[in-house]
Order: sequence, then C-alpha cells, then structure tokens
Amino acid sequence: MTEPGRRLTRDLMAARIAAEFGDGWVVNLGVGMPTRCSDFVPEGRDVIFHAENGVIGYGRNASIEEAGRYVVNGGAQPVLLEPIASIVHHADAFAIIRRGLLDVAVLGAYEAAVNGNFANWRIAGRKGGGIGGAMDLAVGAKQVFLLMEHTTRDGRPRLLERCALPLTAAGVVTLVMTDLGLFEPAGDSFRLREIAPGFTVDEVRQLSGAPIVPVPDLSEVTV
Amino acid sequence: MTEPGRRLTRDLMAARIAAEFGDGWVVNLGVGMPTRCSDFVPEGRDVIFHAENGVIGYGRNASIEEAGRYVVNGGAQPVLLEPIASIVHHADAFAIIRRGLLDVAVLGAYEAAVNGNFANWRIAGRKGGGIGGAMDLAVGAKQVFLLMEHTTRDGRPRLLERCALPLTAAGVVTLVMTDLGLFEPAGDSFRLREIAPGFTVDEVRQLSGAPIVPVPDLSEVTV
Amino acid sequence: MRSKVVGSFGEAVAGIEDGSSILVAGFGEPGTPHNLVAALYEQGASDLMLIANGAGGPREDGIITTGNLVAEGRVSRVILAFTASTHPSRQTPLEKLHEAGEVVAETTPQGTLAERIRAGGAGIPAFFTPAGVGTEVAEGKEHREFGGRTYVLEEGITTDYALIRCWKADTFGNLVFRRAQRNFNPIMAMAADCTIVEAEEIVEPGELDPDLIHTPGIFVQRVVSIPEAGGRLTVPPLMPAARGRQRS
Amino acid sequence: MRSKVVGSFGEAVAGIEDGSSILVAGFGEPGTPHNLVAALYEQGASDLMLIANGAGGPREDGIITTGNLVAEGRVSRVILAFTASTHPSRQTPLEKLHEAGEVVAETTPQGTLAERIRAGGAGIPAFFTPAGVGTEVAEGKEHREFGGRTYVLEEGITTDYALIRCWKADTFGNLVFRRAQRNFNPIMAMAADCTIVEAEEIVEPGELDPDLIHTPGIFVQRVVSIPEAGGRLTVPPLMPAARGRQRS
Repeated sequence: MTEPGRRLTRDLMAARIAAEFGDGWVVNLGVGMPTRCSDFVPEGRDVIFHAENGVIGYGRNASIEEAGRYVVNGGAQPVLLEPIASIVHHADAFAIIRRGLLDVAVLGAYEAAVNGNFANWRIAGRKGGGIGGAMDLAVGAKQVFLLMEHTTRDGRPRLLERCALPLTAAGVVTLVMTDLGLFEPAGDSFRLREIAPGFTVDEVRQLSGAPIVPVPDLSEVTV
Repeated sequence: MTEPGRRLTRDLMAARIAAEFGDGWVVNLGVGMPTRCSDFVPEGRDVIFHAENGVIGYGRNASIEEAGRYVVNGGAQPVLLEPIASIVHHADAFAIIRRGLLDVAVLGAYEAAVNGNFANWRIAGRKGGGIGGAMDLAVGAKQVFLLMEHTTRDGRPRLLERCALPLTAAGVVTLVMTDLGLFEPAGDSFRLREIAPGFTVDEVRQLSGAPIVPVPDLSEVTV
Repeated sequence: MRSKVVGSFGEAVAGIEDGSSILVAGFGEPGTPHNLVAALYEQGASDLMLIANGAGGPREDGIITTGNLVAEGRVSRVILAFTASTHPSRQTPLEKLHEAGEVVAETTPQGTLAERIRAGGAGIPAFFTPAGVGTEVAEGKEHREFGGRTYVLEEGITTDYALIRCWKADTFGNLVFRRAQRNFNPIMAMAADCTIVEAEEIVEPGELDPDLIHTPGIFVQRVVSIPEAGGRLTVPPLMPAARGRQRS
Repeated sequence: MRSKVVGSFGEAVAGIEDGSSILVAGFGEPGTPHNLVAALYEQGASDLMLIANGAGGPREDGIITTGNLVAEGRVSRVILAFTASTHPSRQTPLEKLHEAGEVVAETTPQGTLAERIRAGGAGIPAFFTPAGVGTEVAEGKEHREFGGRTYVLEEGITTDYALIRCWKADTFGNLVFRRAQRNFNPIMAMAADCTIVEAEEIVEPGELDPDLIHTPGIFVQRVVSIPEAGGRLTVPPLMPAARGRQRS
C-alpha cells in the first residue's frame, strides 16, 4: 500500500513524546524506541531518567568511548550520567517504581486499546515472552505513554478496540505516540490530538482498528 | 542471703561466652552485658560482629575519642571497626539475620526455661516493652546464647521450668551463661556444664527454679 | 535542577499538620535528626503518629527529643521496637500515657519494623516474616507455613513525613550516611511522602560519587544544612563503651 | 581472616552439582559474570535451574553464555523476565525447548523477579505486589486487597549458587560494583547459599571504604580475580546507543 504522507521518523516520535515531560519529572524509558527520548529533552527542562537496572539521573545516549562500559540505560545502551546521578540495585530500582515515584513510563507496545489496555510482552501462538520491567512500570508509574508503530509490518492495525494479545496491564495508558500521530485512549475511541503531516483523519482511520475521534483543533505533529 | 562463693563478674561471663565463638563465626551481641563480648575474642580466632544498625565487622569497645561519633554497636556504644567492616541499612541488617547468616546471637534475658524458651522484652504487669532485635535474632540465628544474672535483685530465680513472662521466642536457647555457671537447656532440666568457683551444685540448685543436672566431669568456670 | 535546600529548621518542618504520621530515624546518637525533632517540637503539631526505634524520656538537660512530644501529649499513636524502659524504676512518659490509655502503642520486633518500612517504601503492602511467631506480637495476625516453617503476615508502613539525618547531601537531595548513621535513614527516606533531611554538609550535584550515594534524591523533598541553619551536630551523648562502664 | 580467593574460574565453580539452582546476575554487559558462566559450561553440570533476567541465544562468535547451557539441554527449568525474543524471526534455543516441553519456563515481571530474589535473600518467604494483576502471570496466584487495591502473592527465591561480577572485591568478599554493574548482583549475592564472584580487581581488607561496600563479605563464599585467572574483562558487546543506531 502506498501512503499519502511520510510516516513520522523514530526520532521525531521520541522527540514529540519527550516534549510532554514536565520539569522535574522522573521518567522511565522502555527498551527500543523509548530510550531515544533522553536525547530530546526540551531546553530548560530538567528530566530525571530512571532505568530498571538502578541507574538514576542519566542523560543522552552516547558512544561506548564517551560513556565508558559501566553506564547503560534500561536498553543496555551506553548513556551519560547527569550530575544528580545515583545508582541503586535492581530491587531498589523497582521499589522506586512500585512506590509511585515515576511520573511516566514510556513503553513500546504491540497493541494498544481504547480502554487504556496494552500488550507488549507476548506474541500470539508462542510460549514465553519478554515482560522485562513493563508490568511493574505499568502499575507503578503515574502515567504510561506508548511509543509504537501504528501498524504491523504486514499492515494490520495495532490501535484496537480490544487487545488480542495477552495484556501487560489494563486501563493504564494515557498517551499513544505512533508514526501516524498522537492519540489518547478515550474509553470507546482514540482521541487524535495531532496527526502526521500529509495524512488525513480518514487515512489514519483506515489504518486503525478502533474509532478515531480527532480533536476540533487538530494540528500536525511538530516538535 | 550470704553466698559461699563470689558470683562471676560481668567481664568473666562475657569472656567465657566469647570463648565459645568459633573461628569465622558471625555473631550478634545484644544490648547490655553481651556487648562486652567483643572485647574478649580468643587470640587467633576471627569473629565477625554484626549489629542491628547495619555495622558489620566491628571489634572492641572504645572511647568516643578513639572510635569517633559515627561507629557504634547494637547497644549504641562506640566500637572500633575491623578491616573487613562494611555498613548496611537497618532492613538489610535484619535481612542478614533472617537469612540465617548469624552463627550465634548473644542476648540478655529476664528468664530462661529448660525447654529453650526465654523472655527478655516485657516485665510482668506493665504495658509495652522493649523487643529490640531479639525476636528476629532468636528465630534467625543458628544458636541463641543467653548472658544473664542467675537471680533477680530480690533473689528469685531466673532459670525456670517454664517462663512466666511473655516469651521472646520458644525453644531456641542453646547455652545460658549466668553469674553462677554455664548451663544448657536440656528439655526437663538445665545441664550444668561449669560452675562458679566457690559454689556447690546444691547451692546453685537452691538459687534456681528448675532441675539442675551437673555434667559428670563438672569443672569451674574459667576462661 | 531546582534546589531542595531550605534555610532553617523551621522552614524544613513547615506544614506538618496535626494528625500527621512521622518516621524518625536514628539508632542511638548516630543518624538521629535531633535538630528537626526540636523544630517539630517548636512547630506545635499534635495528634501525631510516631514510628521509630524508640522514644526516650525527656532529658534533664533540656535538650528536646521525641520524648518531649510524647510527654506533652502531642503523640497519639506510636509503633516502636521499644515502648518501655527495661527497668520499671525508669518509667518514661510514653509508658505512663500508654498505661493510661492516652497513647495507642504498638511494640514490634525491630527487624519487622525495619522490613515494614522498607516494604512500604518499596510499594509492597504486606509480607510474611518468622519473627514473633509464638509470641504476643503475632497474636491475631495471619499465620502461614512455607517450607514447613510458620510465618506471620505483617503490613508495609508509609507515612506523611520522615525526619532524616545524613552526613553529606547535595542540593538535589542525594544523601550519604557515615558509618552507623545509616541505620533506619535510607529506608525511612523511601517510605514517606515528604522526606526532610538535616545534613552535616551540603554540596553541589556532581560532588558525590553516584556509587556511594545511599539515598537517591528522588526520595527527598527538603534538605537543611545543620551548620548553616545554626543547628547542633551532636545532642544525645553516645552511650559509654561497655568495657569502660565496667572498669571505671 | 581466611581469604576466600580461589585461583581459577574452574576452582570457582567446582562442586556445582547436577540439579543445582543458580542465579546469574547482569543486565546487558555490565555486571554479567561471563567468565564464571563459561567455566560452568566447561564444568559440565546439568539439570540446572537458571534464574536470571534473560538467557540469550548462543553467540555466533563462539563466546559462551547461559544460552549455550540451555542449547545443550543442561538447563531444565528457568525463571526469567525474558523467556522469548521480541521477534518471532529470532527464536532462541530456550524458546524451542520451551515449546517442545523440554524446559519448564516461568516468565515473570522483572520487578517481581528482583523482589523475589531480595525477599529470599532477606528471609522473607512471600510478599504481595501489584505487578501483573489482571494478566496471565497472576493466574492461579492468591490475590488480596490492601487499601482498596489488588495485589498478588509472590514467593521469595533462594538458590544453591549465585554467579556474580563486581568491580572490586577484598579477600573477605566485600564487594563494590561500578555504575550499572550493580543491577541484580547485590540481591543475588544475598539469596544464594554459595555466592561465587568474579572481580575485576581484588584488594586487601581495609582498602575498601565500609560506607561504599555494596555487598558485605558475609554473603560471599568464593572470589576469583579476572585478570589473575586469565579471564576476559568484557565479552558481550554493549548495545549500540539508541541515537547512534538511528543516525548511522
């Protein structure tokens, strides 16, 4: 299928989500696309990045030469430490999560649903999966943002009325950034807040598995 | 009541208990008399003293001038650190206890019974009490040694058939050092292993509230 | 990064309301936030719930402790490992008020207390522990066997406030404790909604080794410098050494 | 004090029997005891129970990981936060053996895994946690409400062995981890009956600041020096930086 616009790049998606972070927020970034967000914190805003491995207060992604081989984020990728950094062990890193100190967890996902459910750990028809920190983050963080592709490789929608895959958590997602726009689960639909340049709402609807309701003043995704 | 012998001094009691510590043992010393034991570790034996406040690997008691105001044992008294010392927080200090890493806890007590029960936290007829770390130590340590006076100030026995005071723990005491001798709870009696110089077995019996059975080769308490 | 440093002990304890629950750290002198306790005493809040290792009596030298709060009837509930002195001759105000039914006092094993605070700070509402099984403190609580051994269910503790004492802090609230100062401090800092710290020294972010920081600043809301706020570095005396007491 | 240092990786893993349960630390490269894992592979023990964050596939460069143990059928049971790759195209030996019923695999939330290990290391047999409620991983487990929220009961984990990697150790087994190396290491060291450590450097007691020691030596049974035993300081490569991957 040819598409009318160009889907958003991963960097743009990460940057758009990063623009949502408030000053002083404590933020956990999931493996994959989310870990890019620490490169895109808006000027003048202090964001404290927390990783499951106990690294608190890291900053941008870096080469191994810059970061050294001891400092990695939750995706096991080298990052730089900020001056406020501290380190705890894995159990304390999750104590911080369950205690409710995270303002947001940004996670990747296979599926998101209008009721705020999401699935990101197990593929249909396979035994086992990869939960990682997602279930703890989903119930511990004040908000859950998803950063995901709008459709599968073969074009099937990932934004759904109900998740088909085994859930990671129920009713927790507050914002979904895809390569087609910025969405909010709204109970029986996704509220479309911003749309990828070059796409129409109908085109987004065709690529979605749930009702899409644009906000009255719909704008294009910009950072 | 005049007594035929001289009761053992607190230092001698502490030294005698310390002579029981094996090489490499991890030992917790309770508030009061037990904290003296770290002054009496036999030559050539390495004993690792653990305190509830997370100080691991401390040594002898010291003045504040020597020890500084930051290093105290479980009785909040200044002690010196050994080269192997490390510090953990209170929850981890008790993790060590419950995990079963202590070879022995040496505790003070109001009462000890032939069945290995003991009471050391609450006085009869009063509300409240002082449990401190004793209940955790009693169930966590491989052995519990008591270091206590044989009788109350008004001469009533503290070694009993059954504890009258609320228990600290049941069936855990393996050795009792009093100012009259060294005893082992033996089910229906106390086995008298060593006796204070100048006292006879009958005199010890008169000052006890439970059967006292001396070992065949009864010797005097010496260090 | 916005600094969490406040200029006075009064400012540090501002807003603590009647009815608040408060964790107070310390084990003996090291790690006891006595400047904050004195400021809380001045501040006036009452109907407090106090959770700590113990609450000594008011001192004869006039220095303020949690015992003063208790003695003036400003504490209505306590959870402590020590609710009474070991000798009847030295009855504390807490014991008298407890006997009179004016304070609700729970005496708990110290390890259970520490683990309940750590659990609360870790988002764990309840756990099983072996301590206290077969004693008064386990009465009325759920018991369960695991691996043939009996355990008792205990609940996590979280509070409105924690009063903390540290060696070094940075302005973000990262904390380092020195030696036995650590005790309850790191776990109490985790368990309170508002953690207030008196620090022997305050430095800039980046001056503390991240590997040495015992309490991450995300757990801390307010920090006050003891010397800059005119506080006392020590107040309760250390207990004399065991040996010294005997030999003197 | 008797030294816990052994001279080779083979000596470090000696005595690990068939049927042993083993915690293996690490999160990505930092803190992964790959020299000990390779020694365990050489040592030959089978019917192992592996508890770790994940178990990657065998590597094409021939370097040994826990995936090799799995691929050769020497692991019969696992508890991991990752039991399958995120893409079906990259199926690991574990997935194949799991599908075939030859490995019993439990997939668990990473925070639950960490807390189960910490609980085991702390003598806590079970605790309630909110993670996983309403999902497959909570099915069949006891649920209970505390304060109007639902939690699930999870049990503590203890094992026969833990394989640990640290930055500095002293001969007593006191350990310091550098930065992200810490991860599962300190809690796994607590939870095993025999904790075996590969250290980047070994020093004498007294050379490590007691306030900086992350794992007290009383948790450690054997220590081996990576450079002195001829080990590799790094084996698994770090993941490339997120940004670098995009921009290259």
